[in-house]
Amino acid sequence: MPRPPSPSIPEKEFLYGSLKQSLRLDGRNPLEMRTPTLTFGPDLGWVECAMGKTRVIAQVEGKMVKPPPERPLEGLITIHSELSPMASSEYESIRPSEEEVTITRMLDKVLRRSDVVDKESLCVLSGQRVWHLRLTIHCLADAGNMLDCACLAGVVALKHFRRPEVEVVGEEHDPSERAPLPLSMHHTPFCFTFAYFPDPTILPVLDPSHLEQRLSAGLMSVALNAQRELCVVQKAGGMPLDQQEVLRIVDVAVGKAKELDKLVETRLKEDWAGRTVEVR
Amino acid sequence: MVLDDEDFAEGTQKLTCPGEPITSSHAFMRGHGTYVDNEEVIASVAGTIERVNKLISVRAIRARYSPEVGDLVVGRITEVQPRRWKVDANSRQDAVLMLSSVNLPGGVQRRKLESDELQMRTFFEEGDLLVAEVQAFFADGVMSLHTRSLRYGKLRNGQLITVPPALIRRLKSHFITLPCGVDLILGLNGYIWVSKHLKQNEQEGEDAFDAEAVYSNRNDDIDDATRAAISRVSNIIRILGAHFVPLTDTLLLDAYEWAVEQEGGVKDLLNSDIGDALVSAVAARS
Amino acid sequence: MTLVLPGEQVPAQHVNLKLGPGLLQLSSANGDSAIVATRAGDLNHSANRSKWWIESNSRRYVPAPQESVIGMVIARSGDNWRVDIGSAHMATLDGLAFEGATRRNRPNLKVGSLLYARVSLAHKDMEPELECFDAQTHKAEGFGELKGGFVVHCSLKMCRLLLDPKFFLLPLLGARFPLETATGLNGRVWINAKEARHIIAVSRCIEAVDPDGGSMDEAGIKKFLGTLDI
Amino acid sequence: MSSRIEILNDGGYRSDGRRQYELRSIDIDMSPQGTADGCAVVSHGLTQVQVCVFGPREARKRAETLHDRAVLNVEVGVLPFSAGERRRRGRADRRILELAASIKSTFEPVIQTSLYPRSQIDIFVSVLAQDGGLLQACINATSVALASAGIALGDLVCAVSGGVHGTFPLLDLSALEEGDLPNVTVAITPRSGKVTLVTLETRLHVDRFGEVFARACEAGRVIHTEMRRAVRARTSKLVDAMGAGTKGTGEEDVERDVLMSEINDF
Repeated sequence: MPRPPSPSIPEKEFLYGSLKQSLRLDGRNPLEMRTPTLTFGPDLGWVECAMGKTRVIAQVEGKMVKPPPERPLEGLITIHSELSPMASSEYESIRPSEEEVTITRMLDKVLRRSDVVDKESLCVLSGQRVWHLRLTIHCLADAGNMLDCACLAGVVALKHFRRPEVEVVGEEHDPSERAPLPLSMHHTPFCFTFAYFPDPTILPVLDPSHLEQRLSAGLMSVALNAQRELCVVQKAGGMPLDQQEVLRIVDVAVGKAKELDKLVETRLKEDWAGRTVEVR
Repeated sequence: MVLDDEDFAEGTQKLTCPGEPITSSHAFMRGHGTYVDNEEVIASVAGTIERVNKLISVRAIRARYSPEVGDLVVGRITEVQPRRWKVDANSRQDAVLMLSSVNLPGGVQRRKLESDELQMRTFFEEGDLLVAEVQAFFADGVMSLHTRSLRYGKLRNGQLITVPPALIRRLKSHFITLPCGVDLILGLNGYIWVSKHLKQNEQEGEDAFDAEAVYSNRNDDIDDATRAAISRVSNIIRILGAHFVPLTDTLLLDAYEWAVEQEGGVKDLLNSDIGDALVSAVAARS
Repeated sequence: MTLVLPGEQVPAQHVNLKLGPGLLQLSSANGDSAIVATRAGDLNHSANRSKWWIESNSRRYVPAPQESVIGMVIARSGDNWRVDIGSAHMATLDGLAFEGATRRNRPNLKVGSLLYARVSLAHKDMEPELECFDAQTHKAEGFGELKGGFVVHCSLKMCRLLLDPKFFLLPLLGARFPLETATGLNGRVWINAKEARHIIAVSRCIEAVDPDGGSMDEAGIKKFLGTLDI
Repeated sequence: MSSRIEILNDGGYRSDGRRQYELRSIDIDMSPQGTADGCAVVSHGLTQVQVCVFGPREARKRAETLHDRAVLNVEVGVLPFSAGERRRRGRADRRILELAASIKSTFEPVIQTSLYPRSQIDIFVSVLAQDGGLLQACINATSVALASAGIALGDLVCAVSGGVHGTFPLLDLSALEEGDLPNVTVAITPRSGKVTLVTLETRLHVDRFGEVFARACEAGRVIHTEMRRAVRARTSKLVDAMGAGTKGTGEEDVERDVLMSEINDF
């Protein structure tokens, strides 16, 4: 199957023309992101995140395993991301495309390598039993900016997840009568992607739509938490930017992270309030 | 950097490097190897600055061959396509040799038939080497070759040496015969064909041209002395190429004489000290 | 109007029966034939019950002869253009199928140009072919390159609605500001207006009204237009 | 990870004796390798990367050619014995693919690809030895190799890595420091001073980031001086070699001039 053709000349010219007047095709301001919709599933740790027509499902599950001998005190986290041709015909099932590699690597950096979850708290019995968390991120539809949506889904799923509290009795472990525990998390990173365009007079836009992404001259992603700590900054090539511009984008992301953090916390609280967790 | 006329005084060559501003774009025009940004002419390749009146260009010291109409090139067939061959000629894109631009058996002026299209591989097939002239350019910049001369066509009885294209200057003739019984074809694309000498009448063919010989895939008998001479010339070219010395007929002759004087074996030439000695010797001789 | 599902038998009988999209005649060994639906949708027939078709909505365009479409030039191959019309295969457009085109004087289309064209040949075993003029009169009839403006992608049903002169959307928008549109039956609508914000407004309205998206009604659109800056 | 080695001691020296902003020694070798059109071996201290550039040449896959510019193809290979621990990385390793993708998108806007329509430029990167600063070495080596292949570039691209120890920014990290510190790699185009690449992979406070980022941008200019010197030295060596060869063949030149003027007369 051939890759979908690149946008036509009138589409390209119109997009650049309207961005010059700070107009976006979906009526947003340049630095406004689509408000994410979070839907929680019946199970803890199941989240669907939608930003416009971009949709991602994230799910966390945990099981007990024996830790590898070199790290007897730490739990394990693995991320499985599925980016199939289902999300967009730009993704091929056989060979991972460059976008796919970027997205999976970024998910790994934002959600795993930035120490989101306290791995030591996942240890049940040193050298014998630790929790192995498996985060599956399934991209359903790509209408632009899949990365931010996937990161948000992943981090919210981790926050939503509760692991059973277990007691170790001799060799055996069994779920005790206590309520499941939330994961102990160091911080909550959010990812923000900015697209910039060949014409330097066009200011970068936050959360690019599919067309904007296709016509952009490069992307810059900033992942950070509400405590002003950067986790990942990624601008791999693309059009050169001024130094001040880079720092300005980071500043914008700082503000956005605070807003997004509030939104996520409210949604999680609402969901938790409406949920009765069975205690066996 | 601001250029003055003195900067282009005789004998000095100004070097530049990608991204270096050369001069103002108001006073000068940009040529190859430069671009204009922020009212400045800026070099985009590493090489020497050249100026013709108000035109500033940078000649890259090492680059792929950029063809011009009338250039003689040596190339290798990479693909047989409908009514055309694709030829690798060390350029940005493969060259095209149209079936209508080659001489076919049975008279030079013969019309091309459908049967010719079907047996294109009997003339040239993938991997064959040929010498041709750049005829024209297509709209997309691909060069089109022709072999409509008795001197052009398929190559045999020798070997191919590759040097940077910048080392081949435009000469009066690119077909050189060395007295040691070796023919040289200096393709302007940096491909050099070193082969056994063919006598004049053989080369020109009898009045009608002999298709058997022109499209033959078999080498003639080559005696050991000629083989040694071919190898020696090839090694000399390799050394000169590695030392980035431009090739001319006189230079090659000098070098060959020097190599014979040394009385070493053919392969000894490839020792680096002998190679260095050769280069300094030819430089001194001329 | 009845809703049918794929595989359902349709009571279509007429001496001069004509089947439209979504219907298929199956004949069995004993000579009987049955008309079966191949798509889900509303079953329609003409007043004299001779023509039957199913109205449904989809996004993938299947070319049919004489339909106007909006295509994008993908490549040039010899004298022809290869044009993407959103169907399974690329369409071919003869370089001479334009008003006033001759061997010497061909339209100057670039890769990426948009075209308003008509499907001149659509056969399941062949690549579709397009033309940019009326083959009899050799007049452009409004076909040709579309310059400027913007293209909205919508569902096929939305395109058919937009082509219905009684449909509310375009007159409603046209009353607010002057605009120009070309609707292709392949789910693409080209719009042009003087100002970028007007084009954006039209594009957002089409998305909002699309039965495959917001399916907003006239009252909703009026309210929506009020919130837009036009 | 706890380290017994002090990253920055009280005297202001790093574990390998460098100062805070001191870069490791840079070595750029542009001598030709095999049949490549352009070649460079760049070392930053003990990190060594070789890059070979082929092209612009006929595209291998016709379906992927672009009608208006050249296609870039970057392949990265890491030698199994390049790091302390022998480890074989397959070509499909995500880290390697990401590295290749970063190199490709860094050079795509810098190479004037529109000059070479329908062609392909192949960049083969092999990592010979790693001691930190892998991305920076790959980018610098590619930059020089492209220049030596005579491919038109808007500018050279210069990359430097940096890190933060406590509140002190450090530049050009070695593998030891990279393991312990949040690190940033920045690539700039020195003429415009603009940034083409920034990556940060570990947690770092926003305020600290700004400082190390600015330092790294400055250091990029230092790298640029070195790169320019190497490219110029190579160019002048080749120009001299060509001059030496033509000295004796003055006759040829004269004849050629006559020929040229004849042509001009037409």
